[in-house]
Amino acid sequence: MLKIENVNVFYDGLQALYSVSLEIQVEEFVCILGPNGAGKSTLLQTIAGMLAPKQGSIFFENRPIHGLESYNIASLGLALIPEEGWLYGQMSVEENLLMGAYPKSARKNIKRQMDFVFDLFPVLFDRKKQLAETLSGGQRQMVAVGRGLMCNPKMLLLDEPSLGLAPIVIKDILKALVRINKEEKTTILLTEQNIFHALKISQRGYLLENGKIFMQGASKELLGNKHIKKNYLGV
Amino acid sequence: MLLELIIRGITIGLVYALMGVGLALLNGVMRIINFAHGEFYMIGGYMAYYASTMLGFQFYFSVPTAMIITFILGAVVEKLLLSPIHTQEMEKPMDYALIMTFGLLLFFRQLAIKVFGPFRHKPADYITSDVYILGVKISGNEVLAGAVSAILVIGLAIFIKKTWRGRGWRATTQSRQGAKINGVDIGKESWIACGVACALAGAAGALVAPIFTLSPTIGGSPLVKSYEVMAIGGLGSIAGSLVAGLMLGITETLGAFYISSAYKDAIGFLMMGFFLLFRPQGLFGQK
Amino acid sequence: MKKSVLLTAFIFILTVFLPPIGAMAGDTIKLGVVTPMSTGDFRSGKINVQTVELAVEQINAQGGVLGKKLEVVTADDEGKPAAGVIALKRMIAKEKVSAVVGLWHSSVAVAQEKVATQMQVPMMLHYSWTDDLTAGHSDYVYRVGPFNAEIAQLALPYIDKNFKNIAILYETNAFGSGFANYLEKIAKAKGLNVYSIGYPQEATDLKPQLLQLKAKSPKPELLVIAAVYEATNLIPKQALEIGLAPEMQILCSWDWPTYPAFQEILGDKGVGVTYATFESDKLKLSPLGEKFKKAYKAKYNVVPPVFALFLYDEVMILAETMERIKSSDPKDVAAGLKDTKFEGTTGLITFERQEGPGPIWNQWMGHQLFINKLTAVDGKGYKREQIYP
Amino acid sequence: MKKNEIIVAVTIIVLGLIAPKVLPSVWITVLSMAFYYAILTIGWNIIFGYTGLFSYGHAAFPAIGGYTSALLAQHIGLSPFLGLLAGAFIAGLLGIVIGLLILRVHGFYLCLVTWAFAEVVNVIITAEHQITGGTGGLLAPTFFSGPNAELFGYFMGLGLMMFAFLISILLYHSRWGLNLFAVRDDIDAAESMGIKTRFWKVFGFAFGCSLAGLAGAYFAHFLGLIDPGIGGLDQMGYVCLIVIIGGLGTVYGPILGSFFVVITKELISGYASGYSLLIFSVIMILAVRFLSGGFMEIIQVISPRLNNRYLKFVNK
Repeated sequence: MLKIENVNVFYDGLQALYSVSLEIQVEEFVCILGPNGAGKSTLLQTIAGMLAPKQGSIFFENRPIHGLESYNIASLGLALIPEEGWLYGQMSVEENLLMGAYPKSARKNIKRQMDFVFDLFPVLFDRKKQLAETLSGGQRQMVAVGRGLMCNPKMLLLDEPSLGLAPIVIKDILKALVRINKEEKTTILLTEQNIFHALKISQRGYLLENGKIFMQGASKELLGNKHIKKNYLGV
Repeated sequence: MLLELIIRGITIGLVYALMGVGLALLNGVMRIINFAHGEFYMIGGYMAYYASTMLGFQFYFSVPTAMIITFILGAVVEKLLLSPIHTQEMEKPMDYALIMTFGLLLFFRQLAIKVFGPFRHKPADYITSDVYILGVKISGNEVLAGAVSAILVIGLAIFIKKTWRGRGWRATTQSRQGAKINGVDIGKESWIACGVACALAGAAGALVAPIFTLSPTIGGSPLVKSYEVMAIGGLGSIAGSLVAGLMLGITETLGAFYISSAYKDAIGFLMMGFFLLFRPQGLFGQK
Repeated sequence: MKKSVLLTAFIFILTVFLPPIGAMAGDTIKLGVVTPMSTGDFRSGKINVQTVELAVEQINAQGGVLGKKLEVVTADDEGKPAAGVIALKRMIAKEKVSAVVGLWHSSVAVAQEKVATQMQVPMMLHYSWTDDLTAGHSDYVYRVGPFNAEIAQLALPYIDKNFKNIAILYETNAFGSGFANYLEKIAKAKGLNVYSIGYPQEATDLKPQLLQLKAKSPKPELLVIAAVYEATNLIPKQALEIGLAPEMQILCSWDWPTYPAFQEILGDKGVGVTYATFESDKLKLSPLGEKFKKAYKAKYNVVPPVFALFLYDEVMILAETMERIKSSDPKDVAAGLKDTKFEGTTGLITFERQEGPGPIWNQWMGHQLFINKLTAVDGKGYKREQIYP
Repeated sequence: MKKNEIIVAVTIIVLGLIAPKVLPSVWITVLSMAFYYAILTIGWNIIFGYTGLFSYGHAAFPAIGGYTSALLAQHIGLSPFLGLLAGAFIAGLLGIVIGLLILRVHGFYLCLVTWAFAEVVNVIITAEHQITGGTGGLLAPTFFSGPNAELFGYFMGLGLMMFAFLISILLYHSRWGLNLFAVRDDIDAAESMGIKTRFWKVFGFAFGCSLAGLAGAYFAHFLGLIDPGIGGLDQMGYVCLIVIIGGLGTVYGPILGSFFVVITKELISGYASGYSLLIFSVIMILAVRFLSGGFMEIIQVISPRLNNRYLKFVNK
């Protein structure tokens, strides 16, 4: 579904990714692990067209998408849910969700997608007229995820959805991700610092360190890996 | 007298608001300051003048003609001169836009002197009869200008609120990156928004042309007023611009009458300075 | 290092030492016209340039002056004092003119007067009214046109006869303030009730001031407008719009209602406006004046306003003076002008000098003031009628 | 101070001294105007180029300086030479007040506040016409009198420009200058390094303003007149144009730009009078669109090799 080959990315003149390659199959749930500053956000933003790779190529459904503008990529069905949310603070929850269906191809299924989002996060239904900036951190994250779902994406790119949230909210959101993957058949690429949770719900994982892919494998294997245990799980 | 002053303040305030919303829109979508905004007002006025004298159009044709021409001009200016702000990584986009649009201001003004000639012109009155509002005699032109301005401002507000494109513009204002990943083509929306903003300025110029008459340098005052409206109403807020325009129009008319006519223009500036320093989000704007 | 210095020096020399263009000395006598051409009252500036060009054309057709051709050089003072000073300095230094005419705005001319006196080049004023211009008693300043105090005196009997409460709306510059202050003083001495309001000359929205007048009680019956800049045509228009006129009569301080722009902006509402002028259908022009009027009409297809007559006189006086003293040196010309006795377009022109403080110094005093009224409009222009004297 | 800068300063002084002997007299006025613009834009360069504050009200400060000096001369008979100091002082004082006010605003809020200030100054000058002479302007005594008054005024301007130039160079290389650059480039980093950013912002702003006040006082006493046109928006346009063409934030920029603009204006006035502002606005648009580096970039476009030498010469 998504194939990345030898991508080099520079950020503010500094190299952030060193010939990163990875491949994700249809309906997979893959996570990218790594410490702060490893280049996880950079990788996702590069896929979504927010940053341009200096070298290398990115294919989505066998179609080269490197060099495309982000608005083109969005209409292909590849939705990024960014770390900071990038919500529209002065717009209501409902309008924020509607913006997720902005690409012309997505405008047909608004009703169905909206119902699905409210089913996934019932709390948003109660607050749909409220301005986004008045929501709590967890609710904002839900709006961000919901907005990403509104265009009925083929693939979701999630950038640290659990960052700074209370454990109980994290659980809700991760549960929702599993449901999206299972029920909607949406491929998911997730980056996480919270490695234990991420490996629990995903099928495969990549470990990114200092802008390079350090290791990869099935989630269960990685969970048992010595390097990961020692450096990230603190065991 | 007070009633007359307030009614006059409202009519002029609506035109101020029309100038201000264009700027608010531009600032919202493109994140730039446009110093040439008043020049589109001037060009709009001249276009209406030529449409009415050379083609014999009535106002309901000549004003839209002016709007279409200023729309095209604004879009072209955005495409040729302002788009590098989005397409190239620019270190100081604001400074670039300030100096660029200032150059445009000088350019349009000087060009207008050469093309339109320096003499004052006036299109034929749009409405020749006078109108009595609560016993106050107001010329038909002024009533028309106020009413059409109000319609355009409210129309823009509805457009921004209800349509996909308008929602996309608002989204761009509030989070550029969010809008990008949601599929808003900011490059394209920028020139459309710039064109619309310029068309609104052009409409204002066309509407007041028979009232204030035309000369190549008339762009200065509405430019100033539109910035005052935008600063008072809050950057990027349409409702704020409407209220601020009315507020400015009424305060100015009253201040000029009761305090000092020589300091009329200072009133708006002092209001703007006060808001910028002590309430930078304006009346309704976000921080 | 050496090369770097050379580079800097090169750039500097390249820009600084290029010869100025257009400063070629020729076998002509130069006459400078410094007048507003781009901003300020450029409408009148254009008429000034046209008038001087026509006069010089006529002089050259009859063999020029002292066997040489006269040449007109123009400069734009932008209606701004500082720009006017620079323009005049440049003109005198660069073109070596024998005299300067065409000066227009009083506030600009006041500053220019200092320059002309210092650089010892005669300047002649054809329609700059402020008293200060000749009150400095400079030997280089001559005025064929009238001055504020004179005009106010001449107009007062008309105002006194017909009105009790008058309003003066004036530009706060040398011309406007000077005229308004003097008129206010002498009108109050006659027992008239005077409201006067000043406004900055660039203003184009005069409704605040007019609304203030509207609220006055007793209501003013006459509005005197002392203006030269943009607001000239706008004040009558706006006075009509807020319902102040036509109940209140409008008296424009000089001839601008005869300009085409006045008609474009006011249309048939301009009927009834009055203006003070030195020209009237009943005024008998001299043969020279008739000749000029005809030639101007033929060349530019409009009737010249009265100040064009005065300006035409000035050029003729300069040519006559140069012939009389057999010199075109500016200093000699300035001295020679003193003895002028010239049968001009509207009368015999001589320059009077009154010792002691006052504006009468190198000043022609033979003006006759009329008040005209616009009575009807046809396709081409207004019909006018002399209502005073 | 670098060796090259001394060489340039000496070159300008020498050329400035011989120019009146070689050039037709009309150039005295023209070059004096270039001196005025150079002092004015050196001030703006310190505010915007060094400190990074986009002041859109810079043209108000020569008006303040000029009117201060002219009014003092008129009422208490202050000599024009002391008037220069008074003008610079009052403009600097107002610069401090405005500098303190604008500490709370950034970006184009800053631009709008300073613009509003400039317009209010203009309104006051035109409204209080009994004191200031309104739009008709105010006559001021010239520095010198007699037939050579203008020539001496020219040398005065040359001296003042060199003074402003040297100050801007000294500031550029000093610890103070580094503080200003730190405020411009990264205010948070500067703050964390212990630089009192609030102080340096106000300092940079007021410093530039007082230079503008000096320029205004020079203008008033050179021409013998000051009018509100000096504080107009088109003057602000010239300030921007000069610094953009000369190169922003460089020590040579304002001087190069001033000479280029004023001299070009004079040269084209011969056969294209009335078009100069139109031509300049086109230059300005093109320069901003294509040449953000001003003169240096033009040189680079013409010849990359020359550019290296020029850069070497200018910077090191």
